[in-house]
Amino acid sequence: MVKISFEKLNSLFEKISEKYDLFVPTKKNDGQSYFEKWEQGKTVSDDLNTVRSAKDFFFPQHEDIVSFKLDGKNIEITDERREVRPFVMFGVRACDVRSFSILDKVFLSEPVDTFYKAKREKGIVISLACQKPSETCFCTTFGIDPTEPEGDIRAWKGNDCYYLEGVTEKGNALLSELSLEECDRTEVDAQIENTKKILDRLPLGKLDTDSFGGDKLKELFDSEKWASLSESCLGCGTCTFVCPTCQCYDIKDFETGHGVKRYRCWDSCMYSDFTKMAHGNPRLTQLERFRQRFMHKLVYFPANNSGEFGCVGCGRCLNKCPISMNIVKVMKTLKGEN
Amino acid sequence: MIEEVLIPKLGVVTDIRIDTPDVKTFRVVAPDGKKVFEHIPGQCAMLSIPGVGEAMFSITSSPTNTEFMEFSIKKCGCLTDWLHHMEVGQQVTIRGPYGNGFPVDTVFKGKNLLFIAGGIGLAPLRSVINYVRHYRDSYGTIDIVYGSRSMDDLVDYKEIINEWCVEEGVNVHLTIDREQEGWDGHVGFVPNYVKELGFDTNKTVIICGPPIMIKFTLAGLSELGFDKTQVFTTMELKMKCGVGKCGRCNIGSKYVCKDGPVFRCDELDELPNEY
Amino acid sequence: MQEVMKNKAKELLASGEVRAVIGWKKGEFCYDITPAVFTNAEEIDNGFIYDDFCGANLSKYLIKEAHKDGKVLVFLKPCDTYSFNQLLSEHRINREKVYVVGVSCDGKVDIEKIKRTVGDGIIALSSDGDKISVETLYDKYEINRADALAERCVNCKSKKHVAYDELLGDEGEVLDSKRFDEVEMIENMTADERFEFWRNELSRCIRCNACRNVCPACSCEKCIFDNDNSGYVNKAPVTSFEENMFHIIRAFHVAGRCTDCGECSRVCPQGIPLHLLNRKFIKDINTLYGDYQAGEDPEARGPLTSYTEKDPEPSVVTDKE
Amino acid sequence: MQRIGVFVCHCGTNIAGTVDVKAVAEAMKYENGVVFSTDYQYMCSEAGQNIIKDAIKEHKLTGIVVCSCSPRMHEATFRKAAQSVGLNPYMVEIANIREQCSWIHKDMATGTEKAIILARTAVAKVHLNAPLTSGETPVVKRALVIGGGIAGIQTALDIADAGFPVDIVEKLPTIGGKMSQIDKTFPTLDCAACILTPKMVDAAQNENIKIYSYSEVSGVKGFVGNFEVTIKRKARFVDETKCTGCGLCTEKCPQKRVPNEFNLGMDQRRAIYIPFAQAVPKIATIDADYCTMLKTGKCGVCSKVCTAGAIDYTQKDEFITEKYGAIVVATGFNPIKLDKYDEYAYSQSKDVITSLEFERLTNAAGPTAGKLLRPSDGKHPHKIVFVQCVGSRDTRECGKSYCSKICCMYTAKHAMLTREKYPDTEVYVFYIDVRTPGKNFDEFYRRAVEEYGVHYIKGMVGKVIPEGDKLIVRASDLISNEQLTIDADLVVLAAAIEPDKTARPLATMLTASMDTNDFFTEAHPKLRPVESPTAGIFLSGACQGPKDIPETVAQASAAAAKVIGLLVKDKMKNNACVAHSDENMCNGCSNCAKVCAYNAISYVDKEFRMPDRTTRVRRVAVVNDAVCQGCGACTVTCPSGAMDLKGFSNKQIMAEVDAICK
Amino acid sequence: MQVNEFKPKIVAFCCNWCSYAGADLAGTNRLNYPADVKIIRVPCSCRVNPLFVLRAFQRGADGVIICGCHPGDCHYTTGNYYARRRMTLLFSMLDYLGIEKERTRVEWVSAAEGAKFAATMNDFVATVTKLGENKRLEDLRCKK
Repeated sequence: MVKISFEKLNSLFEKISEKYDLFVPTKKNDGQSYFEKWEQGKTVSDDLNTVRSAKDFFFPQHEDIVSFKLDGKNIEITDERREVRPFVMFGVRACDVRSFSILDKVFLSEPVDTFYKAKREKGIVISLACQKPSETCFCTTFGIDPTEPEGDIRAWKGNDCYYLEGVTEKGNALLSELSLEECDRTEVDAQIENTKKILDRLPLGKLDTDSFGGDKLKELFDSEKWASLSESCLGCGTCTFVCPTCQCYDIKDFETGHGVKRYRCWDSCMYSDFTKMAHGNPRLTQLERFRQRFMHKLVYFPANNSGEFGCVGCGRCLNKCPISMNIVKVMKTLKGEN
Repeated sequence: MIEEVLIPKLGVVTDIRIDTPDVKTFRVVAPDGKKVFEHIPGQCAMLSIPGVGEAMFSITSSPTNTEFMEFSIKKCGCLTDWLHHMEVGQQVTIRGPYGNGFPVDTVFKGKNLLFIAGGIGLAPLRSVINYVRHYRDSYGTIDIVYGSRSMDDLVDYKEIINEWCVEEGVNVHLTIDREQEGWDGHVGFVPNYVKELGFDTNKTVIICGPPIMIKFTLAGLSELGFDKTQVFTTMELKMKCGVGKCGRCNIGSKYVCKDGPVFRCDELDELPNEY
Repeated sequence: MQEVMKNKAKELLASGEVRAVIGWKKGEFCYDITPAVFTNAEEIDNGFIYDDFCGANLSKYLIKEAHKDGKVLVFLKPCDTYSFNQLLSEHRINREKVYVVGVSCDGKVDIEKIKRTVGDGIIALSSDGDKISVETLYDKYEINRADALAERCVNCKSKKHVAYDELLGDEGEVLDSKRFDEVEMIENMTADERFEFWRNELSRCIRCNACRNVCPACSCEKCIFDNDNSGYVNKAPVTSFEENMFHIIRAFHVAGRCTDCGECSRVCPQGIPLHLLNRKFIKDINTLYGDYQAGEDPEARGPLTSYTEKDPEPSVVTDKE
Repeated sequence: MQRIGVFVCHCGTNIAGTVDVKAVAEAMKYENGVVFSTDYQYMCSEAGQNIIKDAIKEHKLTGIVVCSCSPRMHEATFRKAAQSVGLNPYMVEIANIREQCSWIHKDMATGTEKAIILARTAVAKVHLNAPLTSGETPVVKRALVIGGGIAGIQTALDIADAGFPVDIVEKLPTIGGKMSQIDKTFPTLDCAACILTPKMVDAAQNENIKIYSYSEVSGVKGFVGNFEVTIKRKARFVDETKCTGCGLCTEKCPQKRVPNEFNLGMDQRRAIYIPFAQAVPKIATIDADYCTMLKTGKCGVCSKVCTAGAIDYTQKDEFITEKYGAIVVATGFNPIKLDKYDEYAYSQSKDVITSLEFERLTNAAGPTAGKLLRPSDGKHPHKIVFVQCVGSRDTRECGKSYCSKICCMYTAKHAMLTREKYPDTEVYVFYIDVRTPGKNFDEFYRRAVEEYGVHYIKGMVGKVIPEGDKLIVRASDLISNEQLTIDADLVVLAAAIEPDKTARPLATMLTASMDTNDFFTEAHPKLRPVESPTAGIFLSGACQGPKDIPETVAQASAAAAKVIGLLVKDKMKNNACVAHSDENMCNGCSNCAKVCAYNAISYVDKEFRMPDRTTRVRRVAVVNDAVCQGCGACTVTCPSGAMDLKGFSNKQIMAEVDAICK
Repeated sequence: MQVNEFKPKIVAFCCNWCSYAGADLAGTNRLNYPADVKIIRVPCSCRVNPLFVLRAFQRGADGVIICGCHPGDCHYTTGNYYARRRMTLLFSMLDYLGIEKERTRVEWVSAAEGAKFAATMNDFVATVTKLGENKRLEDLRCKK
C-alpha cells in the first residue's frame, strides 16, 4: 500500500496526465458531480456518485461506427474507429467498478465489441472506497464491498492523504511508475471498520435477492404486479441512461449532406419504439417494456451469466426516476413486501 | 485493426428476380465477384442501404451455392421499399452471418423431413431444402407443404415446379387460400392442408410462416401425434446489432439474433410468451 | 389534508361514482413519491399520501385513464389544474370522465435542495411549519422550509384552481410571481454570455426524454422525435447542435400551450433549468401579444393560433439593440 | 427511387449568357437518381417540350427537373407536357435559373455555380415528390343569393339569365331593399323606383329565380359546389299560393296603429300589410306582434274579407333545405342608430331626421306624399341644415372609422332637389371634406353649389338645440374660422352606414371572414374583390363595403359572373396541393382548425386499434380537399407533424434546405 | 478593398404570391444581389416551419430570411400574421440562447417590390458576411 498526501495530489495528477487522459469526479455548478478531464485547478469531488455512471468511458452515449459515401450505385465504406489514448479514471466507486465486469460479459463475449474492448484495454480504473454511503445505496445486496472496491487500483481517502493499493497487473504497473510513498493499512482498516458499521444501518442494506434469478423466469414474468408497478411509468430513458449496467444500444444513420454517418447510441428498452418493427411490436405496452428492463436485470442476465445480477445497487435510478419508481420498489413488490 | 462485426462489407446486387407482386429475390456477391461469406442454412444477414436503414434478412440460398447468396425480400417498409427499387449493379452493405441456423448436420441427419411454409416464410426454408437436396443421401424423405394467398404469391414458383416437383423423393404439396383461375392444385389454408395430408410422425418438421399459421399448424401437428421436440421454427424480431448485445430481440433470456433464430418448439415453451 | 383526501377518495370509490383514484403513493423513503392509480379503500389506506413531496403533476395521466370506462377521480394542485384545462382545450381529456378534486398547496419541497444542504443518507424527515427537520445517517439538521421549496413553488404563479368539481382546503389566488426575473437576468447578459450559459446547461443533456415524457403539453400521439419520417430523429446528443435543436423544438412545440407547471425542470436528471426556455416564450408572448396564461381558460385561443393586425414585427427581435 | 431527368434551358442567351448550361446539365448527371440530363435552346418551345416528352418515355422517367425561367412563367407548360406522356404533372419541378440566377449575376462562374445548386435543390425535392391528383367534386348547379336588394336582384338576374336556377332569400316581405326607399338617384336624378321596380318584376317573373321572401338562412353546411342551406320561412299567416295581392285585407284590418317601417316609422300601417305598392312578391303579411287575432284570438276580419281564402292563422315557421353550388352574400347596409349622438338632438326633436327619412319625406309614396313637410308640425321648412359625416370617419366608439362613401353625393342631391322644388328654402351643408370621386360626381356637387346656391360650410356642427319650433344649430366654419349659429327648421343627418346586423351571424354560418366593422372581407382586395376567402362564397353590394348604386350593380354582376364561372363546371377540380392529416399521428387538438382561414378542417371521432389490441376512439382532423387552398398554416401549428402539405411537404422542404446548405 | 473570402450560405424562404414574384421581378429588372442567396418557394410564409429555420442552421446555413406578403395582403388572407408571430418568437428564442440575432430576418416583399427584394438581400448578405460563419448552431457532422 502506498499513499499520497492531499498537497501532492496535484503533482501526482500532473504526472499521470503526461501519459494518460485523467478523469476525476468534479462538482459542476448544478451541484452535482461529473467525471471530467482533469486539468490544473480541478478538484476531486467528495460526492458519493457522479450523476452519469462511469460506463460512459467504455460505452459512450454516442460513437461513430462507420461512414459511407454514396456515389451512384457505388458505396464507399470508411471505418470510423479511432485510436484510443490511454486514460485513467480516478475515484470510481465500487458499484460502478462492478458494472464494468457486467458490461464485459456483454461486450467482450464473442463476437467481441472492438469499440468497447479498445477502450477497456486502454483504461485504468482507480476506484475509491465509500465512507458515507447514502440511503439509496444497496450495492451490498449484490455482494459488492464498497469499503474495498475492485478496480485496477483501489483507493481510500484518509484524513490527509489518499491510500492506494494495486489490484491488477495494469494497476500495479501504473503504481510502480508513480513511485509513491509506502505506508501501512492502519487508517484504512479503521476506516473500513467504521464504514461497515454504517453499512449495517443502511435502510436498503438488507435487501435480498433470493426471489430472483434465472430460474424464476416464468413466475416473475407472469406476476400480476407488473401492471400496478408500471402504470405510472413515463416511458422515459432516465433510469436506463443513468444506470451503470444498462447497455442496450441503437444503430442509426445520419445523413450529413455529403455522406452517411452510422453511429451507435444508447437506447432504452423503456422507449415505445425499442422493439417496434414495420409490422408489429412484441412489447406493445409500457407494462411489457417496464417488465423487460427489470426482468433483464433480475432474471435474464443471471440466467445467462451464472447467477450474477445485472444491477450493482448504485442507487442512481432511485434518485433520478421522475416518478420515483425503481428497482428496489420492484423487487420489494414482487417479493410481496410492499 | 481487428475486424468489427458492426462494420459491414460491400455487396453487389447482380441479379433481381421478381417472385410475386411484393417479393423480389436479390442475388448478392462481393465486389470481387466471390461470395461475401459462408453460412449455414437458416442463418441471416444484415443488409443495408446507408441512410435508409439496416435490417435482418434470412439467406435464402443454400450454402452449397458456391457463387452467390440470395435474399427473398418482401416489401413492407422503408428499407425494403428501397431495395425493391434497386437495379442490377447497385451496391449494398452486408454483414453476417448471424444466428444459429438449422441443425442440418446433426439433428436433421438421416431424418425424414417435413417442411411447412406459408407465404414469404418459404424464404428461410429454401436454404435448408436446397441444402438437403444437395446432400440428398444424408436425409430421408422430404415433404414440402407450401401455401400462399394466391398463385401469384407463391415465392420461387419456377424453382418449385421445375426442380423440386420433379425430383424423386421430394413431395411437394402446394395450396392457395382461395380458388383461382388457372389453378388446379389444392385450395385451402396450410394448417388444414397439413391435417388433410395426415403425415406420419416419423418426421422432423421445419415450419415458417405467419404467426397465426404456425399456431394452427402446431395444433394440427400435435393432433397428428407430433411432439414439439420434432418441430423446428425460425423467429423474427426487431434486430439492430445481430450479435446479442443491443438488447432488443430477446425472448426471455434468449436472443433471437444469437441464440436463434431457429428454435425447437419445446424450447419456445420455456420462454415467456413475448413474440 | 391527507386524511380529508383519503376519505373523499374512499367515499367516491365506495359510492361507485368513480372507478379509480389518481393520487400519490408513499415510497421507500420519505420523499420518493410515485403517482399511482388506486382502485379500492385498502390501497388508499396503505399507500395514499399527500405531503411536501407530492410534486408530480397528475393531469397527464388522465389522457390514458380517461379513455377507460367509468369515471376517475384525480387530485390536482392549483398549478396542475392549468395543465388539466389546457389538455381539455386540446380535446385530450374527456371532461365527463373525470372528477377533479382541487387540493390546496403551500409549495412542494425539492429533495435535491435538501440533499445539497445535508448531504446523503437521509433516513427521516419531518416538516413542522416553517422548519424541516432532517435526520441522516450521519447527523441531524434543521432547515428552513422556504429554502427547500422547489424553484417553481418559490415563484408560484397561482394558488387558484382553474378547474375542479370539488375543492378541498382553501382556495388561493393568482399570484404576482417573480418567475420572469431569471429570464430577464439571462436576457440582460451579452449574447456571448447567454451562449455560454446555455451551452453549459444544455451540454449536460442525455436525451433521456424525461422532460418530454412528463410534460402535459408533450402528449402527441407520436412525437416527431420518435418518428423516423419527421427528419428530426436523433436519439443521442451528438454535437453541440443536437441538444440545442431538441430543446428549442420542444420549447417551440409547447409555446403558447405550456402552463409553466415546471415538471420538466423537476424531472431533469441533469438539473437543466428547462423551465427557463418555456418561460422565455411565455414572457415574450405576454410582452408582445398581451398577457396569456395557458390553461386559465379552456375556451381561450392560444397565442400562436391567433393574431392581431397590429402585432409587432419580427424586427423587434432582430433589430433590437 | 426516382428516375429523374434534368432539362436545362438556354433561354437563348438569357440563361446561357451567364450560366454555363452545358456544365449544369453535366453536373446533374452525377446527382443521385438522375438518369438523364440535357440542355436545349428553348425548353418551352415545341421542340424543347418534345425533348422532355421523348426523354420521359425513353428513360421511363418518374420525375423531371426543368432548369429554366420562373415557375410562375412555365411551370404549367411543362406540367402539361409531362402529363401528355403520362407523367403526373406534379412530378415536375422547376429550378428557376433565369430570374433568380442568370439575370441577377454577371459572371459565368458565379451563375453556373448557383445554377447547379438550384438544380440540385430541385432534384432533391423531386426525389420526394409524389404523384398528386386533384380531387373532383360535382357542382350543384344552383345558386343562392342572400338579400334581395338591388345587389341581390342584379346578381340573381345575371345568374338566371345564364340559365342557372337561383334562389333569393329576403328577410322582409318584399325584395327591393334600401333602393326601394330612395326617391331619386345621384348624379342623374332619375327616379329610383322607375329603374328598380322593373328589375324586381323581372326577378319575380324569371323562371330560373325563386324568391323566398320573409325568410332567413338558418344553417349552412357543406362547401363550394355542395352547400346545403337551411332556410327559415317565417310564418306570414297568408298562403302565398292563394294571395292575389288585392290589398283588401290591408284596408279592412282594424289594427291601424302599426309604425310603418317602410317609411321609417313616420306614418302607420295595418297589422296585415303589403310594404309598398310595387312590392314583390305582392303578398300580404300579418305582423304577428300587432295582429289582434293572433294575440287574442278575437278579430279575423282579414280572413273574412279575403275572397281567395289566403289567410291562415295557424301557419308556423317552416324550414326547407336546399342544395347550392354557390352562395352570394348581398345583405346590404343600414344607417347607424343615432341615439348616441345627443349633440344633434336626434332623439329629442322630431325635426332632426336622417337622410333616409328625408328621402321618404320627398318621395311621392312617402308619408307626406312627396311634400317636404316637417315631421313635428307638418309645416314647410324654410331653413334646412344638412350635417355630413354623422358617425362616419368618427374614431369614437359610437362612430365608424371609415368613410360611408355615399353621403356626400346624396346630401348634394338632397340639397339640390330641395332648392329646386322649394327655392324659398335656404340650405346649409356642413362637411369635413366633400368627396366626389365618380363619373359626373364632382360636376353634380358643383351644380349644387353654383347653380342651386347651396351653402356648403366646411366645419362640424357642435350642437343642435331645439328651441321652440326652431332648431338652433351651433357650428364652426373652419375656413372663416367663425362660430355660426343657424336657426334651422329642419336638420338632416347623413348617418354613417353599417353592415346589416344579420351579416355577422351569417358570416359565422358561412365561415366567411369579416373585418372589424363587420364588412365581409374579400379574397383579395385587388384581384379577387367579389369573392370571399371561403371558396364558393361571393360578395355583392354593400355587405363588402360602402357603395353607391352603380358600384353595387357592377359588383353584383361581377359576383354573378364568378358564380356562373363556377356553375358551368360539372365538376370542380380541387387544388391538388392540399393539406393532409395523418390520422395515426393526429392528436385532435384543434390547433390546425383554428388557423385555417377556410374552415377546411373538421374533426371526426374515429376508432383506432391500439397496440395492445384494444380499440380507442380518438378525435382526428380531416381536411376537406375541396375547400383547402394549400397555404400550409395548419402544417406548422401541428406539433406532432401529422398535418402535412402535399407538394410542399415537410420532407420536401427539408430536402431543399439540405441541398442548399450542402 | 478588403478581401473577404467568406461566402455565407443564405436560405431564403419566399412565399409564392408576393415575395417569390418580387424576386422574379428583381431578376426581370436585372437587379443584382449576391449569389449566396438561394430561394425556396413555399406557398405562404405561414408554411415555413420554425423547424426548417433550425434545420438550415444545423446544415450549415449562415443566415435564414423569410419573405412574405405584407401583413394584410396575404394571398391566404391571414397566413403571414401567423408566420409573423411564429418567427418573432423563434428569433427571440434564438437570441435568448445566444445565437446572433442578425442571422435571422423576416421581410415583407410584395410582387411589385423587386427593388426592395434586391436591396433586402444585399443588406442581409452584408450583415451575415460581417458576422462570419455560423458556429453556434452548426452540426459538426455536416461540416465537410
